Amino acid sequence: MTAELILFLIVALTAIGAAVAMLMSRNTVYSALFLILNFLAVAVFYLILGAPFIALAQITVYAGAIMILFLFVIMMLGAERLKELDPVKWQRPAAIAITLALAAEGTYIVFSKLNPSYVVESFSGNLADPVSIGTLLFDKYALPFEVTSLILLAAVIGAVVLSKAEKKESEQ
Amino acid sequence: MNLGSTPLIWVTFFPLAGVLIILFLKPEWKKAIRWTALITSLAVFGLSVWVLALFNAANPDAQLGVNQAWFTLGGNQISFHLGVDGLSILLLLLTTLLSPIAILSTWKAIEEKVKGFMIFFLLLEVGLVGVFLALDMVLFYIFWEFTLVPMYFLIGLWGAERRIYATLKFFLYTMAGSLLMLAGILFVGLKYGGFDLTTLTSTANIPLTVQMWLFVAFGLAFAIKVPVWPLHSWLPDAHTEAPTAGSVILAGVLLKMGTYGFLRFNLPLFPQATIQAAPYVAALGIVGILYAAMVAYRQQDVKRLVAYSSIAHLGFVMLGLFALDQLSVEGAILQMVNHGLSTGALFLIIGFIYERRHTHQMDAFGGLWKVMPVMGSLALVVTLSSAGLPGLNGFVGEFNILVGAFGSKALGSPWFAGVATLGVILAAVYLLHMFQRVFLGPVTHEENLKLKDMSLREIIVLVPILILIFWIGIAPQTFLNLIAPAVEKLLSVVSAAGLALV
Amino acid sequence: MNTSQLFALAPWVVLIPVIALLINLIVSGRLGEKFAGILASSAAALSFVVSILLAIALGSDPMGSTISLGTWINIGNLSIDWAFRVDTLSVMMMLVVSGVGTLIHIYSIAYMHADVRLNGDLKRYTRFFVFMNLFIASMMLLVSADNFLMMFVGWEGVGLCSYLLIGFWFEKGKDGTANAAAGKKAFITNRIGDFGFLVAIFLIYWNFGSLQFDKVFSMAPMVATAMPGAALAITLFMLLGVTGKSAQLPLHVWLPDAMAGPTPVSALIHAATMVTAGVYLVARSAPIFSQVPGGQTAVTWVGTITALFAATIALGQNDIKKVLAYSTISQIGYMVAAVGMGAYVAAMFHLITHAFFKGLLFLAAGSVIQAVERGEEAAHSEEIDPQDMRQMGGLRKRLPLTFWTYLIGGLSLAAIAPLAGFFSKDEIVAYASANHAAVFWILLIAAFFTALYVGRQISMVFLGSPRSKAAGHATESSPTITVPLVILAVLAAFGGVLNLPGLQWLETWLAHTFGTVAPSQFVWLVALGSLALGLVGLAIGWLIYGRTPVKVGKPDPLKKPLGFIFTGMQNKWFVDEIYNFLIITPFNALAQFFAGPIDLGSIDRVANGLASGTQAVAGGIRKFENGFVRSYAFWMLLGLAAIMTYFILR
Amino acid sequence: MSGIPLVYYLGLAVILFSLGAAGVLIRKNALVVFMSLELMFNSANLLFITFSNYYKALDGQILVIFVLATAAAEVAVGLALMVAIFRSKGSIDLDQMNKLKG
Repeated sequence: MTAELILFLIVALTAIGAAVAMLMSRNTVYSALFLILNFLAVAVFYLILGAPFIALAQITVYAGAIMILFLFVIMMLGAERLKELDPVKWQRPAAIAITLALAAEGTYIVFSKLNPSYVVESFSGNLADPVSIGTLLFDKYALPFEVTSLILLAAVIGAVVLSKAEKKESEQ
Repeated sequence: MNLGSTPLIWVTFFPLAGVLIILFLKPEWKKAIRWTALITSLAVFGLSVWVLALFNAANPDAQLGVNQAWFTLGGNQISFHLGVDGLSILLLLLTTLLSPIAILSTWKAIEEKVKGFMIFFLLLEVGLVGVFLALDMVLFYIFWEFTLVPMYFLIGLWGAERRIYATLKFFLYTMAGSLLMLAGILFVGLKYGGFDLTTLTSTANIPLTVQMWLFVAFGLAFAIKVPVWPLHSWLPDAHTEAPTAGSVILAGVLLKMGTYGFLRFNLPLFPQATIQAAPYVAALGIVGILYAAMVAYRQQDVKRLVAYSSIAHLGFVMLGLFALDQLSVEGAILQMVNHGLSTGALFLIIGFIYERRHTHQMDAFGGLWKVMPVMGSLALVVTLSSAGLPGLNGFVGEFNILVGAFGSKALGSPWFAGVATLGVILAAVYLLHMFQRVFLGPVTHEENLKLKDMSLREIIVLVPILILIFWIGIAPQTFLNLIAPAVEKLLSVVSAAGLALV
Repeated sequence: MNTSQLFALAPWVVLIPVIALLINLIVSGRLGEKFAGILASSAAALSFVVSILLAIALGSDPMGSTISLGTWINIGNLSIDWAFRVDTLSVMMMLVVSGVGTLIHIYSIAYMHADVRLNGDLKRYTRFFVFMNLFIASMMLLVSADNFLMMFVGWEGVGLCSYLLIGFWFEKGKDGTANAAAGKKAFITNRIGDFGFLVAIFLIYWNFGSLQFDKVFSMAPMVATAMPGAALAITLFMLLGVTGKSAQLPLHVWLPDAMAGPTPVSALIHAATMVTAGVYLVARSAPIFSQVPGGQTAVTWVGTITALFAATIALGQNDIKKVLAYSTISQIGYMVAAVGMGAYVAAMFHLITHAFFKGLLFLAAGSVIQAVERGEEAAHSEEIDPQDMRQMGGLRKRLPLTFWTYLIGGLSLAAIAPLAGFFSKDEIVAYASANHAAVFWILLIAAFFTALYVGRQISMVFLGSPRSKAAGHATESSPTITVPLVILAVLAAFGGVLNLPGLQWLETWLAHTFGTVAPSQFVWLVALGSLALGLVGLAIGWLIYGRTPVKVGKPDPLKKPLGFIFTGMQNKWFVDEIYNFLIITPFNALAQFFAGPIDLGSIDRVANGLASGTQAVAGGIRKFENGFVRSYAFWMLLGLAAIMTYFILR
Repeated sequence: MSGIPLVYYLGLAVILFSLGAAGVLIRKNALVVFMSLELMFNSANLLFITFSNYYKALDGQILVIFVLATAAAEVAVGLALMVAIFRSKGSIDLDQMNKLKG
């Protein structure tokens, strides 16, 4: 077993463990924190896979900005503990069954159909320096980029409108 | 494209100009909205008269064509193809004539949501005109379905108490039929060389069994629209619940889409199947004539009575079309127009009475001729025209249908026409019954004593129809000349196919 | 003017009344009653003048002419013109229609003046004359048509006028609806006849290839030999038309009810002109009928039986107009029988004299009715039925002029020499005696009944003493009413001259249309016999009804000796009831069955059933749409899992 | 370095995705469901990066940037909705948001 593989397993188990813990914890704040842990673990993978820019983006945007937003909302709404009673009785067992099945099928497909001898290099140098990413983004992907910016704009306006409309109603 | 040379585009889409103007008017400006709609529809009528002036009656083919490639489907060109020929010119004129009349009739009747009403009405006119002018099957289908939407709202928003039920029934019935037609259109178009009707009629050579299936697919869509017995049960409800203007257009024009469809698709495209099916379709028509007449006789609601009378009248049209005789087919086309005029006028009169009394029940009337002499007299003329009195329009159509069907080779027996002629007696029975219950006898209700006679606007609404009622009755040749060459050509196609069959 | 110019006037016989009625419609009584009445009457009179001019032209050119105004319908082989036929037959009919019509128009000016006041709607005065002019126009169209379809226009047109005029007082009558119902009954019964005519027209078109008279008639012998079945069918369907329009068995039921119309209407439409259209149709189609013996026999027997049948009913009636109505049916039966036997001239002769004397009788009856109404008003008596003969009596002294004219009309009807009716009826009976023994005897019996009911009516109305206050106070009518009576009385008295045995003017006149027919004979034995029979009938009528006046509530004196036969006569042999039972009730039930269980119960339910079926299925599927987002997600993932399973198992 | 077999990464992504899906299906708390969605995004991103490395192509990384941006947008709107719903209903229980059912 190489050190590389050990590193992989440690990080992978961290990611999975964090995900499971996020699922299980009753407290929403804990869930959020576990998710951050998961994101960090995944960011490590990005580094391993030679995508330092994305890894840092992941940490700043996801683990940083987005999750902070989550925590804000959680604080704002009060970390609510909901009764975990399903209105549709078979929902929980059926859900567990279907996810297990999905996971099983997914891994089965992955391991049976793909040649295990394909490998990905770790720390393969500067595949993705910010310059080349930027060049590609503003050249080949200029149009999707603009579209995404529009989506973001719409989201901003949407968020503003959603919270503002509520105010108006309460004022009346 | 030189717009001056494309009158058909103008006549089809001009109502949209009115829609555009009305969109920018405030809903409270009812007067402006009404006038805009009226002037638009009058302009469309003027444009259709322009079409008539350019129309060459001696030419049996589609004229004034507009043919613009649109998109392809499975390698087959679908085009924006409009044209007018002898089969459609009268229906075009009928549509554009009845639209301003119907709009003028709503002056007092529609007070709520006038803006929406007028927009839907003008959109409806676009659809109707398009149906009669389209020469591409896909384009036809688009216009055909397009008429459903405004009509759905006209009944559903401005109708009487059970309007939702009626409008849904109307929508679903017609939709069910037209889906079959869509399947048929795609099948014909993809398998037998394109969607253009003018080229299809000359090139399509469809085997008999396939023809039969396609005949049924198209026929069901049209039969529901006509409606042919026993697919009629949406009609009385739709008529009863629709607002007056809606009933006028529904009876006057929408039903003709069905008979026109038979004429435009089933006869020329599936001639052999037509010949085989003719006796059965004609028999259904005759059942419709007699059955609807008897049912009409037992109605308590005037509008329902007239609705059933429509079924009977269109039974005559179906008989005429499928007798496949020059006389009967021309009579049938003329009868489509006649029915539009007479029944349209009947609905207008019923609407005028409804505005005064707010009921359609015949029990609530009686003796109205004494109170409203002018309305009584006009109603009498219209009733008699519907009953087929010689000298008025209904007779010319009915006579030609019956005399043609009597000796028709396609039907092969005079019994068809003989039995159908009984419908003439029954028409008198239910129409006079109606006239008596509404206009004759003593005035039995206090509130009827104070009813006002027709206003000038109401008379203006009816006068064009009355003029045509007499005109067609006394000098129908003006109109018959327009349709004769096209019918001759159509029947030669059918009879040629009939020869191949033997 | 030369003859062809005169012939070209023919369309004006129709156009003049149409123009007049349009003027009356437009000014719609704003110019007062006088204007409307005089305008309408002068239109009828002008039509009469044009007819006379046409007759004069025919005098010099008896072959006549055809004047076409233009095409009506022209499709394929079918070509129909608005064409007017001027020949001796049509002009004779024009003369009768417009002549009698003019007199009745004049009479109506005064009669309707009183009528609209009595019925309380002055505005309807103009409407009456509009309808009357429309009638004249339609009737003229009928008789002047040059093809069957145009004739059919007039044929239905007169039916329409009849409908409108019967229901003229549409809010009156029993329950307020009786008059309107009577009009509807007339129109629908007529339509049944029209159905026959229409089918006959179809048959003619497909067997002769044309509807134009000359073409059809020239081919008649050929078609009759080639296709006897079709020819027979044509005649029988025409006969159906005749029975409808001319109120023959079995479609006679509408005419008695038609008496609900104002009396001038009864006189003009339901006695003198419209109802004889059927006779005219057969006479006009003589070239076809003469080729089809079967059809002729049918026509003859329908006429003969109707003549007797209606005469018996007339005897049992108490309503002065109903008696005349059944008498009309009976007399038209004579004419129909005559045309059936081929005695066209005799039929036309009787048609003319009948127009005179029956028009006269109706007008005089109208005069009586209004006189009684005036008496009722003057005596302030209780409401009585002014048409009930049991309430009359003794009017001879109070209404001398009416009485004498009525007497002349009555005697002419009873065929008493030397009045017009005697000659015309004798010609029919004489022809029957030579050709159809059975028909002859039945017509003779009918003639006896005719005399009997005439005697009964005159006795009940005019003889004896008044049986009600109203009758006692009745007063004679104004000259506008009596002058037409006198003119018609003169015609009814001396109309026989037209075809007086030995002179035979009418016969030579009509020979140009009918060709040479067997000359009518004057058989002394038959003439004297039927005259004697008529006198005996009158005498018996007077003996029974003149001496013992019938009063309301007391049974008729004939009731005792005749028993149930008289009950049958009184109740019109229950024909209406039988029709009600056999046709109308089943029709209503069937219609109700269609409207209820079939249409709403089955057809509509099938459609709605499809809809609710769809709804039920949708309701099942709807369970999946439980509103819980996570359930939806579950189904999505299940789909994903299914797709992956498919890829694994593939 | 010899590298790690591709299938390991893919298997990890599948497991993370399944866990996210399970979260969506099981949890009622709308916020946690949201987070589970993010987890699923994450697993997809991991795949992008893996293949980007495997094929030595930068496009995968670009796509991750787009996903990041879109996710940010989604979170912004989603959380705003959450707040709005909480204001009107007083709860973020997904099972109470069932008013739109047919």
